[in-house]
Amino acid sequence: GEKSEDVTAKAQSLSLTLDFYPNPDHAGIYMAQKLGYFEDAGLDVSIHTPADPAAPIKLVAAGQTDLAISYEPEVLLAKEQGLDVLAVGALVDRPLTSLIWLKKSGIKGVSELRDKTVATAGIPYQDAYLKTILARVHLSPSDVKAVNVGFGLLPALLGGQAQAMLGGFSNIEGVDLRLRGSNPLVTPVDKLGVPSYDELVVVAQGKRLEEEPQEIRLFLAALARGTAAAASDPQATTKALLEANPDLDPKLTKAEVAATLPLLKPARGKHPFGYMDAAGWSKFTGWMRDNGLISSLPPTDSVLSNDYLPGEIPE
Amino acid sequence: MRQDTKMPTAEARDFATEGASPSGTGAIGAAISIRGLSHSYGDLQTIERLDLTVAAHGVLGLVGPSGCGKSTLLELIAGLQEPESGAIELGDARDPHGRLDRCAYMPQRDLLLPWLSAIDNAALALRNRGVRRAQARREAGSLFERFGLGGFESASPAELSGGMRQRVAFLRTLVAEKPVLALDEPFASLDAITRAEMQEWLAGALRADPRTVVLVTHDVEEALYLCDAVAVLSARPACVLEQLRAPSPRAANRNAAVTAQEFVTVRERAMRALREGASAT
Amino acid sequence: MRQDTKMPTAEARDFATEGASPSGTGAIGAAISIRGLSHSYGDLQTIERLDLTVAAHGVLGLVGPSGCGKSTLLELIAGLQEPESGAIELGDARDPHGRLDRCAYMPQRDLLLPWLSAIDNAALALRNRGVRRAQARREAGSLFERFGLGGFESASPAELSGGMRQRVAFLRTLVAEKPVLALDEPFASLDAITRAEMQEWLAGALRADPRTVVLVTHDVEEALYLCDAVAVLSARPACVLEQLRAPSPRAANRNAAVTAQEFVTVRERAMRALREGASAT
Amino acid sequence: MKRWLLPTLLLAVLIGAWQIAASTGAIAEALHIESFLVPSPAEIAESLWQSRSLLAENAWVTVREVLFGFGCALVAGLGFAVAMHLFETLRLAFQPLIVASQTIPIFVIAPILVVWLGFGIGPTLAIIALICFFPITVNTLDGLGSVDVEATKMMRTLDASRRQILWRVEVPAALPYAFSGAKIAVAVAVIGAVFGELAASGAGLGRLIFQDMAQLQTARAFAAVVVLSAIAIGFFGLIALAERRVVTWR
Amino acid sequence: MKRWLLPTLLLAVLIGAWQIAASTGAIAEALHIESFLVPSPAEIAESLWQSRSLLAENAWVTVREVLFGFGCALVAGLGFAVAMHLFETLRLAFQPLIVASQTIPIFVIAPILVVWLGFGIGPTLAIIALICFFPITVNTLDGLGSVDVEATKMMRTLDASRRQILWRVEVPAALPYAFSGAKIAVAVAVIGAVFGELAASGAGLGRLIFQDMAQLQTARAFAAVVVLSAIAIGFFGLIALAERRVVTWR
Ligand SMILES: Nc1ncnc2c1ncn2[C@@H]1O[C@H](COP(=O)(O)OP(=O)(O)OP(=O)(O)O)[C@@H](O)[C@H]1O
Ligand SMILES: Nc1ncnc2c1ncn2[C@@H]1O[C@H](COP(=O)(O)OP(=O)(O)OP(=O)(O)O)[C@@H](O)[C@H]1O
Ligand SMILES: [Mg+2]
Ligand SMILES: [Mg+2]
Repeated sequence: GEKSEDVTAKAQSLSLTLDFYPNPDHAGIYMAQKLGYFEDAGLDVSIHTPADPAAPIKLVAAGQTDLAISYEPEVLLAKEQGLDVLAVGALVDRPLTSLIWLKKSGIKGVSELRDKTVATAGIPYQDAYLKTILARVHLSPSDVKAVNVGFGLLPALLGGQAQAMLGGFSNIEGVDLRLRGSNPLVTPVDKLGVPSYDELVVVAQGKRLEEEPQEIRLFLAALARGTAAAASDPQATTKALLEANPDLDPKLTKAEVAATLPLLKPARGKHPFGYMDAAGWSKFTGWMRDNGLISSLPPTDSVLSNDYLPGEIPE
Repeated sequence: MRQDTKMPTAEARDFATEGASPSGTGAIGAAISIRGLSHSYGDLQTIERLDLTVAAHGVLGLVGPSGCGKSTLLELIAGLQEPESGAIELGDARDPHGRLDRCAYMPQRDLLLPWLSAIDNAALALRNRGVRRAQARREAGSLFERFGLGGFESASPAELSGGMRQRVAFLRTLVAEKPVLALDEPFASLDAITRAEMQEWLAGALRADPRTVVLVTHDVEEALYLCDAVAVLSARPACVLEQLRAPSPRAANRNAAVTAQEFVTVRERAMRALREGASAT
Repeated sequence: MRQDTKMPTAEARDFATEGASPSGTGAIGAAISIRGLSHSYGDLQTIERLDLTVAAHGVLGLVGPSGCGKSTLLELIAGLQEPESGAIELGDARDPHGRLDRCAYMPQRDLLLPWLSAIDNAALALRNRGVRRAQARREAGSLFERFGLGGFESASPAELSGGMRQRVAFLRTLVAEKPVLALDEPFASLDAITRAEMQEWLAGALRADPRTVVLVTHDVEEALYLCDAVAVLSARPACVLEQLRAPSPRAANRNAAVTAQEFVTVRERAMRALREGASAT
Repeated sequence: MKRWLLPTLLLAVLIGAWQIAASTGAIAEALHIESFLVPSPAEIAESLWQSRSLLAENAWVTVREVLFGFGCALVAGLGFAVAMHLFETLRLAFQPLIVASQTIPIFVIAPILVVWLGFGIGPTLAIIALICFFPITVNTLDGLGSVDVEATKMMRTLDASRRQILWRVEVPAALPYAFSGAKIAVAVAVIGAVFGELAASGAGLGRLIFQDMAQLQTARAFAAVVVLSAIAIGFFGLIALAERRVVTWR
Repeated sequence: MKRWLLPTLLLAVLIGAWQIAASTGAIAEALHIESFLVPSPAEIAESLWQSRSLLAENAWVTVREVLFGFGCALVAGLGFAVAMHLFETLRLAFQPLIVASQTIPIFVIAPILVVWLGFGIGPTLAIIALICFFPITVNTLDGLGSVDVEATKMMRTLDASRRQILWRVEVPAALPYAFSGAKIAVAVAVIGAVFGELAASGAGLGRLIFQDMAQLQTARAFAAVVVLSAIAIGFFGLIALAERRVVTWR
């Protein structure tokens, strides 16, 4: 309400690089943009999309983008490589990556994956998920046929070349399959023995945080408002997403939004939006190390900080 | 090469041999008959209502001013171009395909293929006829020594002198073994001695194995020595100004023949006709 | 073209004009001196201890068997190749660069550039010297009519007959305006009449504006008419068999000159020398 | 016009066969033609029509990128080829580097390009230019070397400087090669645009195709590919036309 | 050997400059050379040495893919070019299709290829072949058309059949063009391998580069790129060598 000429003139520009092409995971962002919450906070946010999900965090570290959406494993890998980045808030504070198979495949449980073909995106830490999942039912990775299909997870599953896929999100690919009438069975990896982690986090450059923490705070507060607004109005959320990205499929987006909005709420209800659980991160870090993905255990305060989150959800 | 005019029997036989050529059978001794031939490149009229006949086994010389359309006429005879109007017959062939079949054409530019050695260039026609490479090389190579090309069998065209290239191109045309030969200034790049030797060789070969020949040359003496008759063409558009009978075609003793009084007289007449044709434009 | 032998004054002046050519100044009338020249392509010895001199403004003819090394010798003189041993001097220039500067070379193959029109091909040397295109075309084009190329200024080389191409190449060499001309069979593709006219034109041009010329030809008559002296070369490796003085170089009346008894005698001597050179191999 | 009849017929037959295969259960199954994988021509056509404004908008973005990127590559490629032709040392030094430049996957350089050139059209242009540069350079360099040495000799006797030999003999001789290179380049340019857009741009056909594929909106992805192909064929045809007008001597 | 001195020197200077830039704070900052973005030559060299067996293993996979894919493309490209040269109708019909084939992004066809060819090396080979096919075909087709009509006429008077004119005149004349096309193809083949491996293969340098980039192990990714470039340069050099041995007439 206090938008004035003065404020607009001083609007601080802030660039945000998404993890992937725009989808309902970014509902809070697009709602905040649509409803002018960023403007209210004196921010002029520009949204960019990369192709390679590994790129955004590098751009943050290089100071090329102010903020990026990335993944918890990615943040830990970045730390391992000495990148000056910090997770400042969780966009989705639980795993979305899921093991998916179709009902018609007749697979009842993970143990029946023996000798079946599992499609993966070829990302090393996701391959480790599979290893952990299989280990729980006493299978080794060589007992299944894991194939990297890169961009082609869904076609591989739908076409029957693979009996299961690991790498899709429950709220995106899972919904897509359901809408196609394929009866998918979707299990997020944390239900299959992988320690829980925050799927999508907002990442900022450490140096930047020390110098100008205020904008980040303002951004996260506006994002929290946006997310709350999204949660309360799925229809408006779908509309906002489609307006900003006319190439999204309306029917699919609507369904995905419905599936996503509950996931945007903090999993641990007592905490505010964006809160990251240090203990959970610590456990996941241990799992990463045990699987040879990283070699050292960084202290959690060097990888995440809840200090920039708004204390409570502002109205 | 020697100045003696005896036909080297081996080569003469070679030349006379009828190969397995499909075109070599039946059409031997095709006569050429050209009636009312006209031709033009776009707006440029090159040939206008030209009539010419060559008897089977006859040798006709064509002389005329540069640019009058001699090469074009040969291409027409050889079936590489089609006339605007008029008819060309080679034996019983009227269509370009039949003419191509009967006529071996030696173009003015040698057009040796740079990726083939001299001998492979010479052997092209044999190879096209399906003769195996070794055999083709042997056949084409048999005349290399005689043509002063000995030792250059495997040279690339770029390594040959202008006159040597021309002789290879001449050889290439000969080994095609066609009943009709259309030769476009075959000896233009040769010095007087080599040229006389080549003329004598050709005369001998034609005596041993007559062909129908159309020979374009700018050397009236050459035309009158080698040909039965010489047609003097006008400047463009070409038509026949005068047709002269040669006094002693392909005489065994070239030197004697070309210095004979009769020969000199005809030569003078031809030159006069040429001069008149040139100044008429 | 007409048979009258008067020099067309406009063209003669044109030819005589010394352009703005840097090479045109100072080196005019360069004499050629070749001493102990040897050359070979790999194992193939082409020239062996050859000595030749041409006075400034002298015209030397070179005749010799095909493949003996005449074109190679011209390339050596023009500075396009370097001798194995021996020395070549053009005026005060010994190095290839200086020779290139002083000598205009007409190669045996016409080598017209297919992407340029006839007139642009002829004007190449002017364009290279920095003359603007319109001006260069005008200068080069002034001789087109005279050379029987009128109307073909903008034709592409592929649209020219063999003799026309050769005349364009000749023109291209002339407009380079160099003190030394090295001409490799410049009129080989021309019919007798056109050739005689071109010879007369060249004779007239040289009378009006003397140059040092080395002329390779296979036509002894041409050599004896155009040149002060004619060197008869042996078969490969080339050396000078005999050098003959021409009786009446570049006589105004060509017809009379070439039929004079003295001329015929020298011609016979040259032919004999040639024949001996050829049979020596 | 008869020469166009048969090709058009062939295309029609191909599309028809595809449509029949897609709509005939058994064949579709055997060939795995399922609309999420290979949409039928009818579906593509429908998508093409329905999304026409979206496609047109994005196509315009891509066309501009291709034009600029290709233009830069043309200038740089021809320049480099000439420089390498004139200086052997340059060629020896840079040829391997130029080959190497072709082998860097886009996902390796994309972040670097974004850092250096920012978001937006910059990185896409760089990627297109990089891709186009190579065929133009290789072909032009080979074309410049294809000249008859005799022609060069002739020019030298006519007082031609190195530069004049280049312009009057070598460049014309290289033109057919350069045109072939340009035709290759302009066709691969659109693929460069696709990947460039993935890396750093918010619009364009490449972006659209990628999003549609990720959402398995295959019909629209194929429709976008059809537009992309049409753009490439158009540019290819334009260059072929230019070639015929410039290289008149054969 | 002096001709190799300067190029080597240049390369050394380039690498040296890069190393200095990377290790000098101010320059590195200005150029954004940070080791997670652009590793220094020293880091790359170290990674190259440490991961030598891993790199060698994956390189061998990629080399084999490139060899096979390029081989298929060569055969198909030459064949198609000849066919299109001989039959105008074929050319009119297929040329646009061939241009179009270049414009299909890999992520569109990869799933289809996987369905048709299964997992493993098949899709990668198909992608490499598709990429290589184009430059070879375009160049060879243009080369076949570059023949002097006079030479063709000459052959016709020597009773040459269409086939013989093709083999004895047109094919030799097209060879320099085909070689240029092959050089372009073999360099882009490695990029085809990279993307092919991403789509459907468990090994190879492309796979390695992608994984290393995903894990932010940039130094090793660059080391793999160096190996990839070396492979491309090697193949390029081999073809250039073959060209010099085959096209002896100029
Ligand atoms: N392909 C062509 N296109 C257009 N015009 C041509 C073509 N070939 C030749 N001409 C023209 O046709 C005329 C006759 O050419 P042609 O080659 O037949 O002459 P020619 O009598 O052989 O001359 P020369 O004795 O000089 O070889 C010339 O004026 C030439 O310019
Ligand atoms: N580039 C070359 N490489 C190797 N050998 C060559 C080369 N050019 C010419 N020769 C050889 O050198 C010899 C002399 O050639 P040149 O062209 O000088 O002869 P020429 O006297 O001009 O003959 P012609 O009168 O036939 O033109 C020939 O035997 C030829 O085969
Ligand atoms: Mg002619
Ligand atoms: Mg010569």
